[in-house]
Amino acid sequence: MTSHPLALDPAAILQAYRTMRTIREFEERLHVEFAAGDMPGFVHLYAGEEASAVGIISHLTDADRIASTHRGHGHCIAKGVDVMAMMKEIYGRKGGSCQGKGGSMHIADIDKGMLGANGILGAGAPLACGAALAAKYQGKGAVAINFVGDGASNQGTFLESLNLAAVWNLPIVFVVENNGYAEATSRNYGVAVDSFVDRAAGFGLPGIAVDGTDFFAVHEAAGEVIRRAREGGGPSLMECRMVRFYGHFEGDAQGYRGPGELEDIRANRDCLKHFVAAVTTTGVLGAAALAAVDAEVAALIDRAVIEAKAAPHPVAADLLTDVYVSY
Amino acid sequence: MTSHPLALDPAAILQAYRTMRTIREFEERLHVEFAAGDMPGFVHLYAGEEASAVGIISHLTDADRIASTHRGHGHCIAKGVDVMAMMKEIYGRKGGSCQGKGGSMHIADIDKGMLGANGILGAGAPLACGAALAAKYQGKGAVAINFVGDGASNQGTFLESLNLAAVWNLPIVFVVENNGYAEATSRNYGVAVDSFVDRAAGFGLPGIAVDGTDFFAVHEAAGEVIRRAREGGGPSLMECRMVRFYGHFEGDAQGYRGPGELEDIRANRDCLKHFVAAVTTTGVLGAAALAAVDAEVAALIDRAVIEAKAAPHPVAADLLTDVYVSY
Amino acid sequence: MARKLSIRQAINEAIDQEMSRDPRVIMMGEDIVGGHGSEGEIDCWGGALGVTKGLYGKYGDRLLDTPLSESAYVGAAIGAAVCGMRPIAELQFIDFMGVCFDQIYNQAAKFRYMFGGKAQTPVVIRAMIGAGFRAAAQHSQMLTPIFTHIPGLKVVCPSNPYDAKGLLIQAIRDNDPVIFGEHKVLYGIEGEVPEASYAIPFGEANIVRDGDDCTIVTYGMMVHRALEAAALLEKEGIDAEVIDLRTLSPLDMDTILESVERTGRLVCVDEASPRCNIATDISAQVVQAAFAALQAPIMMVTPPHVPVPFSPVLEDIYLPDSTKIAAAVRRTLEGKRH
Amino acid sequence: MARKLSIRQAINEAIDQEMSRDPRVIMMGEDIVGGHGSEGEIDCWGGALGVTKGLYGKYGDRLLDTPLSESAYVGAAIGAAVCGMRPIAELQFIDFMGVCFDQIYNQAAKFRYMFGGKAQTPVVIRAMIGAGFRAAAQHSQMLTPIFTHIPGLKVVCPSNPYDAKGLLIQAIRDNDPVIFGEHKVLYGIEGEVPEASYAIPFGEANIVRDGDDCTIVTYGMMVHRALEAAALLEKEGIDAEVIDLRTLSPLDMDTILESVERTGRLVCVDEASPRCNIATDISAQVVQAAFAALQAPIMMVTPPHVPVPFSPVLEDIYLPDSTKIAAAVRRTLEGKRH
Ligand SMILES: Cc1ncc(C[n+]2csc(CCOP(=O)(O)OP(=O)(O)O)c2C)c(N)n1
Ligand SMILES: Cc1ncc(C[n+]2csc(CCOP(=O)(O)OP(=O)(O)O)c2C)c(N)n1
Ligand SMILES: [Mg+2]
Ligand SMILES: [Mg+2]
Repeated sequence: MTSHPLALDPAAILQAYRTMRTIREFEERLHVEFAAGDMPGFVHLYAGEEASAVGIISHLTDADRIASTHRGHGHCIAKGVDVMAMMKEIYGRKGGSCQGKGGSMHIADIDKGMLGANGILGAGAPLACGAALAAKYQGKGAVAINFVGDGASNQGTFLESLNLAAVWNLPIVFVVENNGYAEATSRNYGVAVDSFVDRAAGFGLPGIAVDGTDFFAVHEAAGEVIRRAREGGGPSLMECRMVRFYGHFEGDAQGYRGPGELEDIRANRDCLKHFVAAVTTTGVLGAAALAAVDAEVAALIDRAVIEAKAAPHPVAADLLTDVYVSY
Repeated sequence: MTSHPLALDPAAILQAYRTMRTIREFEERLHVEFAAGDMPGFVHLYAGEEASAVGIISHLTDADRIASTHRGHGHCIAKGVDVMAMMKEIYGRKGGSCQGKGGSMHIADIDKGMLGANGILGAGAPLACGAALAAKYQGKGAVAINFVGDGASNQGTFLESLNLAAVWNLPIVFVVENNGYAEATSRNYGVAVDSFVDRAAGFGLPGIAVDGTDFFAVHEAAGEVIRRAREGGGPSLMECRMVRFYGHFEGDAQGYRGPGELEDIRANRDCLKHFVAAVTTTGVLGAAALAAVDAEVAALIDRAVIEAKAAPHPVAADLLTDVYVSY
Repeated sequence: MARKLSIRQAINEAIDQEMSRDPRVIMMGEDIVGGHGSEGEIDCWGGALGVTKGLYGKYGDRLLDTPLSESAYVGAAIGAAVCGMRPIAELQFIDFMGVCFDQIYNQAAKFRYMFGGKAQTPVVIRAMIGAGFRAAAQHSQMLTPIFTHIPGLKVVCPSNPYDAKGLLIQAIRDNDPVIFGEHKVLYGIEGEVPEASYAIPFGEANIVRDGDDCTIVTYGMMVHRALEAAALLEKEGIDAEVIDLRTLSPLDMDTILESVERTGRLVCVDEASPRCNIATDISAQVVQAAFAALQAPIMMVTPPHVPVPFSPVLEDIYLPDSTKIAAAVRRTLEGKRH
Repeated sequence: MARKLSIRQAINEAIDQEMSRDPRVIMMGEDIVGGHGSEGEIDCWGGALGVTKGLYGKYGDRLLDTPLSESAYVGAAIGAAVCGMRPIAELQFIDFMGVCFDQIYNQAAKFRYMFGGKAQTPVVIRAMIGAGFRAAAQHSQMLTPIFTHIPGLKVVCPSNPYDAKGLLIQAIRDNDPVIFGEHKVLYGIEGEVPEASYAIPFGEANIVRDGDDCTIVTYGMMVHRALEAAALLEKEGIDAEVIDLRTLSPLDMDTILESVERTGRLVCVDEASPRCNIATDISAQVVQAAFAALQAPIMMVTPPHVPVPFSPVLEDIYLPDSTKIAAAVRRTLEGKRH
């Protein structure tokens, strides 16, 4: 089922690694910085889920659009949003992706096709349908992706969107990022059906479930559903089964985890470890190449934090701008 | 599949006939009176769909609750709401089910377990979940039924409720009254899945589809899912495939109907005709008994219209009452 | 000229002209075409009250009938707007905003600000507003104050065919999200409407009657009731000025203040429920900005704090009418000689 | 006595006491327990900010964690209320009302009226309100004016632990639907709270500071800012009266009017967005009812008409503070000698 790493060209594999590593480093650093205390607001980390964002978004260009979630950093980075600007945004500074007005939960970059992280569960689904609809009229074969959590997949907005996409035959893929939890509640409690593929079927959508800790599996499955969407074959749903490494938000004591659960997922369900194992075993990439990327990424994130902390705050006049185009 | 008419006792069969005939007569009379011009507001007629309301609700007592739709007259009559009061309500008079404040779209009778027709599509589903939840705490084995149209089944509120009912294992039955149209649009356009049973499956609910023009089929299927709910076996979904005899609302020219469609459904898919054929062929009821009911019902509806038209209007002071219990 | 159109026709014409002018304009809603998937006639409805009828024949799939899923399709209109289209979404009755409000107020309204100025959301949400149709509590609301309350939205309510056409054209060309309220009782009223395309700028109130004794500010159907009241008052020698706001957000405070500075008296008429509504908004802004000019209490004429009743008798009492408006004007003139 | 509790604890205690008193009281919300379906600890959260922690141990399945489906579970609370239960539904952030508003304003709020007086809907919807938490545009709103606008709803916003307990107990016992807004920035503040159960009637504002020079009316977090402003003004010899509304619907106009009749001056402070908000509502009602008593313009202190910004620097400027409130009071006293 899983495509062999050799099926992808080494440059693409290295790029995927760089992106996944960037997300991981970004999130782990936020975890540390948040604990240090001077990072404002709610921060939801994507660490552990990198294979999903990168496996899927690596099929896209800037003309394709994505609508993301409250846990959006990974999607942003994979979609090419500037990491330096993201870090500034999370610190609420000028020069941030949203000039400090949005923060972690609202990072967007329309030019890159990133329609926004979203503080409202399920809200991205209709927006992504709209992006897919626009793509249809614009006629250039673009697609839209909506990422949604396992918990948020119970929102009416999301469910309505599945039907709408099917009725209008939209070029869209709904990606359920099933990390097993919605806040402190297990997916087993909140979702009454075994597989999101079954739910898709209830709306007339083809669905596929993949091991979301396996980049190559995600990449292959995504390639198929995205190609179908581009060719006018309509919407699909893809479930990525994965894990989150940190709490729901920073500060969460995670009492809902079973004994040894965190150690286990770190040890056995780390998508980056799996990736490294796959590419080194097959010899596609060597340890040195990966280490070089690691160092490069670590330096980048370091610089991002330093610059973000040094960046100026918005000023009073900024409070009143950007509400309307004209008023 | 269909239970034989002989499986029900003749008194129950006669009662079911009386209720179906009352609904039909009520609706046909409204059609005439509306055309005459002095009936205010929007009126959505249930004629043609009687087997669903009666086949299902005849399993219920006043302790069981239902949440209905904009097309609610049939559900009200089947649930035992006083027909005289309903008619007054539709004319906006004092003594109406809601003292003239609600009208056709908001008839309710909480004591009878009728939680209201509803002007908002899908809105009854969460309310019925609440009724089912209350029944669980109250521990007397009561159930809740939510009626929803084929079109309204695309509302997020309804879809969320399917999952909620499954997660909480509620004693509820969702009844999709599939009459083939949502306003002027075919169910084939608006719903991207072949059967509502498939949609139920996508939420982990057992589902069953029945010929909603066959009272006995509806009655049998409903008996099964309602029994299961009462016994703690949880929620289900039932699809009744049926037809509406009139337009979406009174005044609708029905240009969306195919040639000969109305004649065809009147001739071949009339649940009352089917009922009469079934009970007379098997000899359960004779033509005379049915005719007696017809006459009785016709007189009742006649009286209801006369009394409604003669009933007093609310007065200015009524405008300000019944907003709060206390304020 | 003197070509007369109803508001219904004026709206249809505005959409028609904009769709023909700009291929990015698309429209979606429930049965805005009608007949899809069945064996009957396509475009048999053109919306619940026939406003969009005929457009499908001209623009085909740029008019999209939707499943009954307001969150999904209103949200899709918003998403498409961010991606370069100029969608018009029809929410049949404004009362249905409750099933899709998040997409409007947390998404469309906030994108530009949350994203630091980088997004544009040129979407128009058309919806029927108002009472008087015997449509009862869930199909008769105004809800205009709710949308006006939200930063990032624009709110428009025409009172006549000329304004309906010009304001809708502006709404479609506007680069911000616009809530366009169409009073269902006014669809049939007729007035002169130029055939050529024209846009009426937002934030410019219209003085529909000049007067020096008292200012009446209102919008929508109440403009007509206010004019009736002014006609009653005229017989008593009272000369009321009537201002039709046309847009509630942005609000033309300049015109209101200028009038109140002159008349010294203000009556705010609002068909919306009384608490935190447009009448309180304008009254409070005027008292803050022009206290010295006021010679009398600012009176508000609104329905009582109750849902809209079904009974026609009660609904007629519920709605502000010319008698109540005239009485409020007289109250502002108490103790004053004419 | 002098037992001190935080607002968080006071709310927990109110729910606890009512659940123990009345078996019809149940509660539902997202992670109000936490840990269901997993292998960890049950009741590990007790709500996103820990307000309900510990109740599951006492009341078990009367606390229901929900799927992330606000329409369904808030609606279920409403349906259960009509059927004889007294549910409390927790909507984590009031900002999420957009995905379930229909159930609140078209269903719960209107049942009694639409059904001719036969229904009772004793449901409480608790939700976090307000800014100052660096939670950005979609998690920092007040939206109190929107609920206040709707006939059939009651709207409650405590500013201190004593009121939080007494008002929540009243809300649970009340037979009408109540929106109970908990300011997230206030959860930690402490105050004296009697252990015994008590209910504070709705519609009774609290004069938290007496004064004769100017009346400041507000609610929620702004009560604290108004008191700070009053302290600043005191040093200048200005004696401001501060009224904490406690409930926005019903509204205690008597207390406000009585105060304004005495002071002749009014400042309305509202953390909600400025258009059609509580400040405009009160200002407009006062000018209509007590124009003769007013010696100065009624001033409003509110945030600007913009979404809540994320940047802490901007958010602090966004919120009304004691400086702005004091300036507004001074403005009402311009030309007056102390
Ligand atoms: C409409 C709405 N309801 C509730 C919340 C609060 N909330 C934020 S994240 C979250 C859990 C989401 O779980 P899931 O969708 O599985 O995503 P994950 O956090 O696991 O990535 C909740 C309940 C919200 N933001 N929006
Ligand atoms: C939320 C909402 N959206 C739209 C409407 C307008 N509306 C009323 S009935 C109807 C069609 C309903 O179709 P269906 O659910 O199949 O029920 P039927 O009329 O066929 O019984 C529509 C669109 C509404 N009342 N509520
Ligand atoms: Mg999750
Ligand atoms: Mg139907």
